[in-house]
Amino acid sequence: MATTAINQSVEKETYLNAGYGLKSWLLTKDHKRIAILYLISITVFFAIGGFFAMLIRLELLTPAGDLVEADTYNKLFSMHGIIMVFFFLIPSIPATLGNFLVPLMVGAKDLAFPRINLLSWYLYIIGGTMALVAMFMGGVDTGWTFYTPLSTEYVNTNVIPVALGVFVAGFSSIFTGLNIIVTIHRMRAPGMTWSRLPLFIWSHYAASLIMVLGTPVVAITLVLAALERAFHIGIFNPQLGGDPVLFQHLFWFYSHPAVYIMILPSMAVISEIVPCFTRKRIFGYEFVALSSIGIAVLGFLVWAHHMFVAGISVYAALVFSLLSYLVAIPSAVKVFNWTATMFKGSISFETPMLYAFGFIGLFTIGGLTGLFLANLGVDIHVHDTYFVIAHFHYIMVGGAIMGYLGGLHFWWPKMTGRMYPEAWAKLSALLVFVGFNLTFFPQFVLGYMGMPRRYHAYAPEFQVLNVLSTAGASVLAVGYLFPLFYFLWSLKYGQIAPNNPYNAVGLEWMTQSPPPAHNFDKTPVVTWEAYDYENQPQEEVPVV
Amino acid sequence: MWEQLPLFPAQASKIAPQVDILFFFLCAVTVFFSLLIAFVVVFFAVKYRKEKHPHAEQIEGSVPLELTWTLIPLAIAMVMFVWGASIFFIESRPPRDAMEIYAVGKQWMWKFQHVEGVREINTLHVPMGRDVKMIMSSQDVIHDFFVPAFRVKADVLPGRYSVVWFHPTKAGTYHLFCAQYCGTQHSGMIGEVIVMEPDEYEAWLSGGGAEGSLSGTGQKLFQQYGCATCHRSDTQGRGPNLTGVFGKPVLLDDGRTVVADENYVRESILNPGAKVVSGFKPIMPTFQGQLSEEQLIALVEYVKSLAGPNPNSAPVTNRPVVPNNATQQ
Amino acid sequence: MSSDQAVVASELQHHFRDMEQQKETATFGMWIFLITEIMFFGGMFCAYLIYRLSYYQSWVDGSQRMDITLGAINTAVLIFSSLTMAMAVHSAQVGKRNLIILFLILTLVLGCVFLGIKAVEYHDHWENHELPGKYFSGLDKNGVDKGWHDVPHTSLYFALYFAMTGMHATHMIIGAGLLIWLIVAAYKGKFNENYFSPVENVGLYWHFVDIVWIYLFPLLYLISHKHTG
Amino acid sequence: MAHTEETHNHIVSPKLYVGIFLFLMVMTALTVFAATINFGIMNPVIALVIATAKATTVILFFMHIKYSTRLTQIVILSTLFFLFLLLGLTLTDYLSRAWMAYPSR
Ligand code: HEA
Ligand code: HEA
Ligand code: HEC
Ligand code: CUA
Ligand SMILES: [Cu+2]
Repeated sequence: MATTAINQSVEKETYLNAGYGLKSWLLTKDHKRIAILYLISITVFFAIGGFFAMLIRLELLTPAGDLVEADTYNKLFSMHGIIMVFFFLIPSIPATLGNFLVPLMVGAKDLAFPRINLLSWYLYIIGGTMALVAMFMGGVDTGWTFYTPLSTEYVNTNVIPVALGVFVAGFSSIFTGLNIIVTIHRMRAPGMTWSRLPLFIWSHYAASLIMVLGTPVVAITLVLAALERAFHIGIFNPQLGGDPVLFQHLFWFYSHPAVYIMILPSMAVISEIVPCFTRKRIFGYEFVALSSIGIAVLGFLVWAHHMFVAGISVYAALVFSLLSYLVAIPSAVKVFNWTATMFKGSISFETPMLYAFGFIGLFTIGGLTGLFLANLGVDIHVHDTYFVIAHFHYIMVGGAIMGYLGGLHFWWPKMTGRMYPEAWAKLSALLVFVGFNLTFFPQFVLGYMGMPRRYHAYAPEFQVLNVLSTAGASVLAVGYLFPLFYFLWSLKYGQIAPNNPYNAVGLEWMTQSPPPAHNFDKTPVVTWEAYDYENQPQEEVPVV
Repeated sequence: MWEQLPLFPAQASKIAPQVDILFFFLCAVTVFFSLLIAFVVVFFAVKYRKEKHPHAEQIEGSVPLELTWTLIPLAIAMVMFVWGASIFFIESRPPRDAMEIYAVGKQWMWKFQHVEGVREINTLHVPMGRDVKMIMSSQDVIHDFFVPAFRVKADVLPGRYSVVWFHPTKAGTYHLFCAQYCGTQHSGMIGEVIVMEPDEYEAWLSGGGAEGSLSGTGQKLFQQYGCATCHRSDTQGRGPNLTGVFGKPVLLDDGRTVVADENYVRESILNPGAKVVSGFKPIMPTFQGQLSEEQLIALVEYVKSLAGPNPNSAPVTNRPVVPNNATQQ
Repeated sequence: MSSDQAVVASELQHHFRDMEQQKETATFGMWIFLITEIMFFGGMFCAYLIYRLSYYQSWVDGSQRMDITLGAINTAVLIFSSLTMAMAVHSAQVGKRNLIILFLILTLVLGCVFLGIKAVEYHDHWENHELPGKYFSGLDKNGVDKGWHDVPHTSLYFALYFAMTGMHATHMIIGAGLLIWLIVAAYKGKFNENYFSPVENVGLYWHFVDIVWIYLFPLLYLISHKHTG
Repeated sequence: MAHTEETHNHIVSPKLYVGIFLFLMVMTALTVFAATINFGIMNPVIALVIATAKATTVILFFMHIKYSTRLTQIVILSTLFFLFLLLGLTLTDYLSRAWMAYPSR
């Protein structure tokens, strides 16, 4: 790898030095700068959400509810869930890496609607600020699911501002999805056919479909709930004739597909990292590509598996259970294809690849435990216990965040022009993996034993496992703090990154690091297939 | 072994071992696939590491392989589904002769009402070896009746009855949890289920300070609230004679037919205009807001008792019939 | 392609190859946005469907309080405004600036007429306590009992009536704002036969709002009006 | 069929627009008229068929879908598919709740 920038002029023009001052950032229409804005704001939200998580874990160290009041605890997990889902994980990859890379990967100068892209960041900030202000002015204690009639008639916390914050952030998500879809359809470089698109693009396309089709439904649902709370219009209140279960249907119509908004972009990252560090074309390109679309479409058919004990009909439960099993199949296809890609590869173990290994393993466990929950017989027992908590943290923390971190490391040189310190990165990847398993594996056991979730105090026999979990969370927190520090450090002291440090293929690697404001000096013309590692020179490709 | 090492919940109902076997099967599949993938990944990672294998061989993919790893998981998944569904079917259909106990959830306590008249709070006594059916409703928000040792759980909703049933097989004291988040003291909405030998249970019932049977209480309310002025035990009343109504189909004035289950009786009292019996005028006043959940239960039980000696042929389903008869429209 | 570029280079944003691509992209983006709008209203249509099937009697009672005449007039007004909107786009396509402005103003006026009539209807329901949830009452403004069968669920009908028509009216108001913006832009001569995407896209939006009403009208006013028994 | 990008700027004649407008007005009158007659179970069906006819015309002509790309057409159809998923699958719950009124054991 090149270690100096001697061959590049010091004055090299990049999107980073295309303008200076706060205004040049806050009013930018450059997708790369907006990605950086998102990256910073998302990190802030992750830290706040993680802070709440640590308080949750500390409270659960002892069976008695002694650290914080019951109300405080309820606010902690509600705000943890709301922040992590709506303000961290949903925008995490699509709005940072996706924003940065989609135009580069398809060979465009920008996303289709740069102004809407900036608007989406502002909406995110407005929604996030609303939620945060509401949280610090008394918080909200409905759980991230806002179930009625609790949220509309019974709690006396800031439900309306938080719901509206989520509503506004929802539009930010809609606009991101819209932009990505339109860009993929309309802005591809000459020669970039659908079958030549990187799988990153396919997965983002699928996730964007969900954002565009699902988010509006949760938006209107939250509006109705807010109206109900403000004016008691009775749509979901049984005392006024409404049906609280209808709220759950409408909520999960979005929120189940939303879990695929969170995982598909992560799968997108893995599908780039694995071929690069095995030096191989991905195994079964078409199958991986189509499985993304399959997940997105089938994902809309299974929402009521969150409601098996909520009072839905027996027949509906059967239908939704069956469909939930079907949605697992495309995920299986992906896992097997990534594994098969390694066959006869030439494998190296840089940090992104370590995260990819972590993703594959933990996503598999998380996904397979999803099958327990999709199972009617077992879900009756484990519904709303820590088994569910463990399931989704395996996917969302073990899977999605591993993918996010892997992607950040992988494209960090491209985004900032600096290398991260490899040794530190490997150490923190290890810490995250160990800490993660220690935190969440005991929760599977707790769940099957019957410890209900959202419990401020619990029965004494659950303590040992809870202590393990809290210990793990501390390790995990350290593991997450490392990247924060060494990424910041690398901005100043990291090695200057070459244009293509990993000898990866893909248009984003063919422009300089960091890319110039217009991405490519000349519109690229694509004449090769995706993941063409066979014809990839082992040395750095010349700058376009 | 499980007693010393609290890593597994007690098995105290007929369904529990069945759920556990299914659970172990799922665990086996999970362990198998996780290890398979972990093993293959590690194996490739070692065997094809860059130092050993500097030049990757390009392989496009293979349709037979793709089919294999689509169809095998699909087949396994279908086994899981059918197995789970069969257990769910048992769990969803309470046996006809199950004994009935009413439960009311409210923020943040459980109130139980035995048909014989005994009332309990946060503690539930049940006999071993009998089918027990809980008929539950909530006074405020959604709660959830969860007994891990029985492997059963059901949401308790405001505005309607939901049902869960179990068959205790082992005497002892077990946790009762509220599993649906319901506000501040959600984690305090816990209690105990005490499973007793049948004769002990009988002794407990008779010593339990019952103020007359539940249907007896209901009969008093029926007089007190003036129901009896319209509903008489002959055909002269302004309202239908309620004898023998429960559990039977009722013809409504818009031509639909509904079965008179607990939810129907409840709705008839609280919102009489929603389903008007054929041949009658919608003159019955609503009792919404005048009756507590407990009083409602008593009235429902009384109407049930009018249906004859075996009111337990109750046609309530696990997933209750909401005020909804779209199918009949 | 490149001839366009010379004519209207100022309207071509830097990241597009040519006007053709820019226009295609804008229209496609608008359609994707309309998808989200369909799903947005879809949530309420779902609630409507479920409750209508569950509480049919209340839907009969509720819809009999609707003024079909006003509803029909409003439908006509909105369809007419769709025509004028389509004509505005047509005028843009053929580059007739004055006609664009004329038709846009007509559309705006018709939109306001619609909102006005809607306000009259709202006022009437308000006076008669035909309101959602706890504001609902079975008595009309003279205190006469309307003989409703199932009061709690009839209030549900009005909850959905106000939610759906209210959300529709909100979209109309946004649409009116967009029209004003277009009128100003057209007045400044921003649009010509090569560049009229904004007119076209606001047009799409306006027609979409019209389509929502095309469904709301029968669902809320008509289909339960004659009790089917 | 005209589905290529060149024909995107298809200009519809004002005459056609007026024709469409008249058709829509007639349909409106028809549906109001139909509402005065009791067709029983067919009431909603008739009203919705008419509404769909109107909506389709608006989409095809006022919104130029007849002249736009195949892609846009697919987008609209698939959205309707997802809308029906929302309505249909929610219905499976509510419609089948009454089915198991009698336990079989
Ligand atoms: C990114 C997030 C994410 C993802 C991707 C998933 C994926 C899946 N989830 Fe999960 N889930 C959540 C996040 C997620 N979930 C959250 C947040 C909740 C709780 C919400 C709340 O209540 O607060 C939840 C809750 C939840 C429930 C409700 C539990 C309850 O409340 O009782 C169910 C029930 O069916 C479920 C099922 C599934 C299934 C079947 C998948 C599948 O997509 C998984 C598919 C993957 C695999 C199967 C692994 C790979 C396959 C193989 C290695 C091959 C072997 C395969 C076979 C033999 C079939 N999930
Ligand atoms: C993306 C989603 C996401 C993520 C990442 C996490 C991360 C974590 N979660 Fe959470 N969790 C949810 C989504 C998520 N969770 C949801 C949806 C719920 C359900 C809520 C509900 O019931 O309504 C939930 C609930 C939940 C519970 C159950 C609470 C209950 O039911 O009573 C618990 C308990 O252990 C828990 C723990 C943790 C822990 C230890 C982490 C750890 O992984 C967190 C580790 C991270 C950190 C410690 C931050 C590190 C710090 C930095 C990177 C920067 C620091 C910066 C500065 C100091 C400036 N979570
Ligand atoms: C003013 C007279 C009146 C009073 C008081 C009255 N009812 Fe009724 N009730 C009726 C009429 C009339 C009907 C049949 C029409 C209908 O379904 O609304 C009826 C129907 C019922 C039904 C359904 C019967 C069936 O055959 O399906 C039940 C159950 C019932 N009432 C219970 C009660 C109870 C319990 C009370 C007291 C708390 C009560 N009623 C008080 C007049 C009355
Ligand atoms: Cu009651 Cu939780
Ligand atoms: Cu789900």
